[in-house]
Amino acid sequence: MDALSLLWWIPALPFLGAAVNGLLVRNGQKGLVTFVGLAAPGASMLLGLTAIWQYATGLAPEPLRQAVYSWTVGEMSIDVAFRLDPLSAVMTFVVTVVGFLIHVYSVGYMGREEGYRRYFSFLNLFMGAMLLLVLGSNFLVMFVGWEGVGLCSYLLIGYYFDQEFPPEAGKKAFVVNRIGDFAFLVGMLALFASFGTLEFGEITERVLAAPEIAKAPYVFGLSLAGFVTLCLFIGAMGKSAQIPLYVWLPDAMAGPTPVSALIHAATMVTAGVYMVVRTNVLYQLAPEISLFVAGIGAATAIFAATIGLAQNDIKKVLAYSTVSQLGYMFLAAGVGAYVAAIFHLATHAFFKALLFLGSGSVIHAMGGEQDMQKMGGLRKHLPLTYPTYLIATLAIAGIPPLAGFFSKDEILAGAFAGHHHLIWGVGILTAGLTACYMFRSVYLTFHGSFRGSHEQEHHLHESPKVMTVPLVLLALGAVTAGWIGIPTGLWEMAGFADHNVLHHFLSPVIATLPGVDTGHHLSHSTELLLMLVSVAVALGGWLVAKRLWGGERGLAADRTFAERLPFVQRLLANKYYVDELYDRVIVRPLAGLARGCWKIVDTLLIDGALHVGAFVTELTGDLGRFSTTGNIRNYALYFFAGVLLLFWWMIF
Amino acid sequence: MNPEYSVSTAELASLAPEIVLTVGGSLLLLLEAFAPRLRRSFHWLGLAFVAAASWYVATLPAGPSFAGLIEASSLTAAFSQAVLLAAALGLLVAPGYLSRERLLAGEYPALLLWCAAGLLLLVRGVELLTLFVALELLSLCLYGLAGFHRRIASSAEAALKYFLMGAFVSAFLVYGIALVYGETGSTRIEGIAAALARGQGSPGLLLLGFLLLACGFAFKLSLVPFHAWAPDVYQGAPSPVVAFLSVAPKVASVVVLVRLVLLVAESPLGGKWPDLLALLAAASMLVGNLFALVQRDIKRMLAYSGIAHMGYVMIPLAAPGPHSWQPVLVYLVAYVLMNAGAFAIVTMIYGQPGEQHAISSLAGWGYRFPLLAGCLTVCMVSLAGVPPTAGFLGKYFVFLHAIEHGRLGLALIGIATSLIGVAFYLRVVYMLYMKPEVAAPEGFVIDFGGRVGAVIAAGGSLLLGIWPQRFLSWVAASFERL
Amino acid sequence: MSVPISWYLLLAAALFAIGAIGALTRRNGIAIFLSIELMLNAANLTLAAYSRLLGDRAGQMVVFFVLAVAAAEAAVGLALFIGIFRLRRTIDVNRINLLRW
Amino acid sequence: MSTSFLDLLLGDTITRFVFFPTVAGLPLLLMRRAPAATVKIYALVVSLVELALIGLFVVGRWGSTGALLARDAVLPWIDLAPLSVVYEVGLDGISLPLVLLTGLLLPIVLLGSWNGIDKHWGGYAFSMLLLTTGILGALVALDLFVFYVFWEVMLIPMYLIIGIWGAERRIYAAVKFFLFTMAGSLLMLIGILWLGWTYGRLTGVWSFRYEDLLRLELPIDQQLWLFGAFAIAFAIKVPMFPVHTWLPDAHVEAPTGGSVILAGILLKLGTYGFLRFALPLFPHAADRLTPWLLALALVGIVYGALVAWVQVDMKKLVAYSSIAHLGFVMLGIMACDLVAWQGALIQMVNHGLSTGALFLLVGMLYERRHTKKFEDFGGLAKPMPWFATVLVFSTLASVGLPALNGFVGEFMILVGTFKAGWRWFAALSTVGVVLAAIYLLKMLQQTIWGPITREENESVPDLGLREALTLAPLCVLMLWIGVAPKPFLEPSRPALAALLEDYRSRCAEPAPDEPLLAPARVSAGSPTFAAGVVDQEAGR
Repeated sequence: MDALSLLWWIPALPFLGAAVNGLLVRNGQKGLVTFVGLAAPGASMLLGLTAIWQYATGLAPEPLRQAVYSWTVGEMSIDVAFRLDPLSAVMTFVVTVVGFLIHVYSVGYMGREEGYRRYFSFLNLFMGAMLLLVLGSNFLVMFVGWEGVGLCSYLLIGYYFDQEFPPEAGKKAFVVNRIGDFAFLVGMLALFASFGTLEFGEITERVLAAPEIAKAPYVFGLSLAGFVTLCLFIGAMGKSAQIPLYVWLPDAMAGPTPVSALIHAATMVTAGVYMVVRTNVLYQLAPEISLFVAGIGAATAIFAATIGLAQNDIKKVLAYSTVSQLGYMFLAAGVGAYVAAIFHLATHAFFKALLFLGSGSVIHAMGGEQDMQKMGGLRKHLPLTYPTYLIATLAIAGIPPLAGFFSKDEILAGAFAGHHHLIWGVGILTAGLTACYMFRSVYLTFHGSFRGSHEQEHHLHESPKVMTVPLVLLALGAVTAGWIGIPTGLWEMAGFADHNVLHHFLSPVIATLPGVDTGHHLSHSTELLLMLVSVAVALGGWLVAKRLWGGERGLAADRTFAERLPFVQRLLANKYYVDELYDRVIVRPLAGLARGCWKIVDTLLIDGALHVGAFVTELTGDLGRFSTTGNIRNYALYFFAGVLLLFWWMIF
Repeated sequence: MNPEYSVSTAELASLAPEIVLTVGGSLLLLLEAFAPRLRRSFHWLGLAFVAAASWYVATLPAGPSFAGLIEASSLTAAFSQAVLLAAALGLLVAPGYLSRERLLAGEYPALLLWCAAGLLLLVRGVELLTLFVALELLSLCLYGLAGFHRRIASSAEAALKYFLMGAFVSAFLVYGIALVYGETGSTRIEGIAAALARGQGSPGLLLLGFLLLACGFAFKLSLVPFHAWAPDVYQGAPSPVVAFLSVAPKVASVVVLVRLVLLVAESPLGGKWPDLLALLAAASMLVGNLFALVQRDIKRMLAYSGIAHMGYVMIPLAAPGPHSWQPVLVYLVAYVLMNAGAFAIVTMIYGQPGEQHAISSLAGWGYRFPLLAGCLTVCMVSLAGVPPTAGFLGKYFVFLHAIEHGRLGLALIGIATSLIGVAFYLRVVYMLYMKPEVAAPEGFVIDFGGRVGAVIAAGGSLLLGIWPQRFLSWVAASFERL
Repeated sequence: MSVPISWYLLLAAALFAIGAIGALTRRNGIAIFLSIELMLNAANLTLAAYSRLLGDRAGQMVVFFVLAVAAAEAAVGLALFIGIFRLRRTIDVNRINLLRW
Repeated sequence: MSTSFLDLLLGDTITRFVFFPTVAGLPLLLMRRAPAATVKIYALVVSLVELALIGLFVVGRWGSTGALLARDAVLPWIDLAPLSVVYEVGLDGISLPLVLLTGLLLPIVLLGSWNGIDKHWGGYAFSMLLLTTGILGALVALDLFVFYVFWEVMLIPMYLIIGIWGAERRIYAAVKFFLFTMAGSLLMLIGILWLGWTYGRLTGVWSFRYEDLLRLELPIDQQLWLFGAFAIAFAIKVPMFPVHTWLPDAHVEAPTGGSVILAGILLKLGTYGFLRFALPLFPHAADRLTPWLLALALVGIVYGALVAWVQVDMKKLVAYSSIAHLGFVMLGIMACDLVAWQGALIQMVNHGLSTGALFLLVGMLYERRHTKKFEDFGGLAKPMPWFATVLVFSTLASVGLPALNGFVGEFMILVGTFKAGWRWFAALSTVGVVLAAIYLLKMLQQTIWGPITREENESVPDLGLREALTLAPLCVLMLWIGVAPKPFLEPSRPALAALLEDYRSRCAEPAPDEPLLAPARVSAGSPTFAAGVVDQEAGR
């Protein structure tokens, strides 16, 4: 089978599934819904994997571009085209595999929901849009996917639409994303206006051929590259939940848990990272913006990690953890470690999806309860969920040889190598915090004794196979995914040939620009030292967590903390009051302005002026008409006076 | 006998339309006396006379007659036909009203026909005395018609006011004639023109004389500031009379006024005359529309609207020349149709003549009188000057003339005021269709003739707007000599 | 040596003015009408004077017509006065103002 | 051989589909006592025949590569030399999309008013048909006088539709609509007359023909005045800030069908007027005033969006959103770039589709609940899943979600504006994109999402078959244009390109000090109509 010529079917199949489920199938036909809902992404996954395999084994040109049809005409001729290159291959792999597993999991998790059909339709739609995003050959197709995933995110966060909060959260997600998208759009406009094309390949070629165009001053003292990358990064901030646009992601947890796993952990939120890496040639030409990216990434990483420490909702912890890890990825991209960013993206997809699905399993067992304060000691009730959750926690904490260790280590090494020591410091601190709050969640959830109601305890049960099998498969990924990117240094120290597969695979998409030095090399000893430091920090974080929350200690530490440092605790628990700040500083003044426009400008000024004008006209008429007194003598006088006045006027 | 004063058959024949009308009127009066049972057919007879007059007008050979006291040309024919159209409409809508008010009598058509004869004479007269006599002939008839509803005070009051004002103004007119005659030595337009060209006479007295003449006819046209009588008379006089009164005398008076203005403007006295007309036009448009805006009585509103429309008609005279005739004629024909149409419908659907003709009582009647309300709507839209109606065609030519001859300011005033106009014409439409009915109409009589009149007026207004070609080629033919 | 034409004209103008003022100031309808007749006659006087000056009969012709018309006007006018007096019991024009504004 | 109007009316012509609705609608006025169903079906059949007439006419000429698809024989209309006016209509790529949209919306509007209009259905349908004639006529007029007449013909039926079948404050809204529009169009009339006169002064023969008037080269001060007159008329129709306040009132008070036609097509005549008349006739003035108009467009985008956001009435929200959307169209038009123009043109259609659908949906809701206030809704997705689906779909199209139609237009407008050098306007107007999401999602939030707060909302019936049929074509087109806009963009391109080239070349030369007459262009017409004329006259 020549999967490469069928490239466009990879996103098309899920769309088809969504359409069939959405329009043709009826609510009651649950079996059919499940079949369609799984077959579409499943087929897409198989097709994707085959295509990647055929591509990687050299059956395809380098890189592969497939134009389906031309979208517009004339001066702005843009094709709907797909592109398979190492970067999109990695992304496609992650998206289809993780996506499919989560679909399978959903069959169990959502099985009793009334909106089962709707759910699968949206989920398939999401898969389609996400694949459009990663496989698109130009910014336009990417943007279609970009907004498409945003839409699905909106719809799925608001899945429980008959409650107050979820649709609100969905709206918030969409709007905040839109703020980013607007910058993305401006960036696209600047690119198109400068290069006349939106094709990734062409833009990269042009920039490589003549970097001075991109370096030429554009606006605000920024170069073209600087302006475009800044815009694109603002877009990424929205999608990937970076400061200051991260606020939607924690709220997004209002959606069903598999959705959180798929969209708000594994795939959609990483789109920003993908985009930055995709346009790395421009970022390399805009060092100041790259540094900004790294700074934002680092700040987000530690900021979210601190909030994660004080959250009691298990999904909220994971959400802030996601924000924090995404910050890590941007940190990597900002310091020029693009491969590391994608590496972390991939490993994160596995362990974070696993964490979410695990938490889903917990919530499922708890009958919808998400508050860790009411959990505890679940490990004996959830024999499969617990170990997989633990594996994922170890992975995210960066314990070797699990996936997170390698990817996180590569990021930190990249930061250190680029002499961004402060950023490295923040990164390492975040690593410790990550280990700490993640193990906190493990201890509070699975260890100690149960703190919920008897009724809940009675109902505790392990999830069905259809949910646990994906957990196991993902756990496998969380363990092994890191091995494709074992650092060159380790291979060499161990005396092997360099088997850093990912690096070699991805190197073609990382542009090498003359005069831009990306190859900061660390000595093997430094690299090893750094690894040890990060492992030590991770273990330290774990130990702290164990001391505070391990065993039967439960919530005692939290209470002590709240008593000793009430201010800090409240600050963290309330997420630094950022939502409130935004509300006061942006939303309300804007609403006030809008109301002012309506009531004052529209109603009072414009309509008022009109009404006054009409009134004055009418008043003139109304006063004037009394000149027609009804008395004939007055009329005669008017005539007489009129004649005299006109005569007077005529002779002078 | 001096052969100069003998009357030839050809000259008599040149008076054929007027003679037909006068004889017709007299005949009807006789029939009223001797065969009152035929009353119901009087108006149809009258129509026949109007038709005959119309035919005579159409076939009249061009040229002066009666030693140049009157003349016939395609131009006078065109305006005469407009007058006759108004007379026909006035006759068509009257019988329903008259029988409803138990006023049916031969005097009505008789007065109307005599009045029409006076109007035709006014259109054709080119000598001051002829004009004066014609004017008095038509005025006296109109006084009688305005007071035709003997039993109600408002009708009598309207007639009296009209009479007193008319008499007052005619004194000025005669004085003007005297001055012009005295300073130029002639009462014929041609003679006056020649004298003016020679520079004969005292400019001051001539100016005064012409001004008095112009004001006299401006009074007939109800131009501001000589307008004040119009609302009272329109409101008080019987509605079918107003349908005639509000249009026919205007057509004829405009002809005289145009003649006068052209006469003066082309003479050494010219100077400020165009500006005078511009002033009158602007004042009329403004006052007419502004005062109409606040009226609650539809007849009174239409009176003020008529004032405004005469302002529009005057726009081409602000840049006088032979080219002024054409827009004036187009506008007047449109005005005859839409204004007479509006009054015709008012005649029929307001059942109580003495009462106020409140616009608000039209509420919801659009569904009660679908045909008449539709016609009224068309007339209102046409009066408002919205295409595709005759009113728009008229405005088009008038504004075009203004722009062509550098009177842009006047055109802009015209536009601003027509916007005000839209507001009150639309009020009628929304009353008809958009308000719930508050009171059922009472005592109304809708007869065949009235319906025909309304349809002719409204249909004509629409036709002139949509397919004006035939009308315009007729107009064009009327001005071939100019 | 005859009276200069201007005297006639001035006399006529004065008569006209008196008539006009009378018409404007009287409240009785008939008085107003009488004043108007005065104005008409002032105009007639002007016509006659000019006619004499110009040695042209046309002016005097006009005078005859004006007189005739004035008579007709008087007839119609009086009829209207009677009509209104029947209905309103007054011919005070200040009070004949049912129709206004 | 001279052609008569009747020949045109009966032949395969533009005239036929322009006048067919009114002529075929006349019997409706006589069917006062006929059963309601008969009247409705008759009107619907007329509208479908009309759609077929337009469709057949266009399909037969689709392949022609030139700018002008067709033109009817020129007839004398107001024949009073030298003040002659001819009746001349033609169809080109610029008017084509809007003509098709009009034809499409007509049956939809009638079907959508099936039960919503509860009195004088025949009169309503006739008003709609008359309105259609006015719209189509204005879109195909190639003579400014003819254009003006059709432009005004639209007023009365719309006035009646708002005033008779509207809501409580309908008369205020109707009069406001009428006066606003009339104020602008009277100024335009003076401008048109002035142009015709100037042409007459230079040639001795008056003319209001578009192609003749395009040859006029006016001094800059005259251009500015005339452009002002035209621009005010069109800006009121669009409507642009600050002359927009009639629109919310008109929309809120108008019946559903009236709103759909108003938003769907009537407003587009303003933007169409800019593109077709104001810019090409007065290039230098337009060029000089471009920044100001762009600024007004931008203000409209942001202002409309902001005000829409705080509305408490669903219909008013959609109305204000129209101001914002039309702001985008104006931005594209004033950018004077081919991509932007294409975007603006397709955006006119898009807005007609998505906003039309939204108004229909609001109307359907109103028929069920007799309220349009947000506070009375909430949680309607539960009882009305299909309604919610279509509402979400149309809203998203309106928001400008990629792969739906709204995005195509907005994107092309932004690209064109940015490319043409108006970077700041393009960048700032994207704020409107963000705000669009805010207010439209607010609408969804308060209507279909959330718990049901009113008992009456528990059992609101979902869309019926008729309603689904009304909405389906709109939805299909929204998706189609979004996914594959090329076939919709292609027919307009040559016409727009020619117009733009002409505009640019005229702007490049300085304005003369005295009015001049440029030599007649190739094949005695503007380049817009030069290429590939399918000469109807030759065929006769």
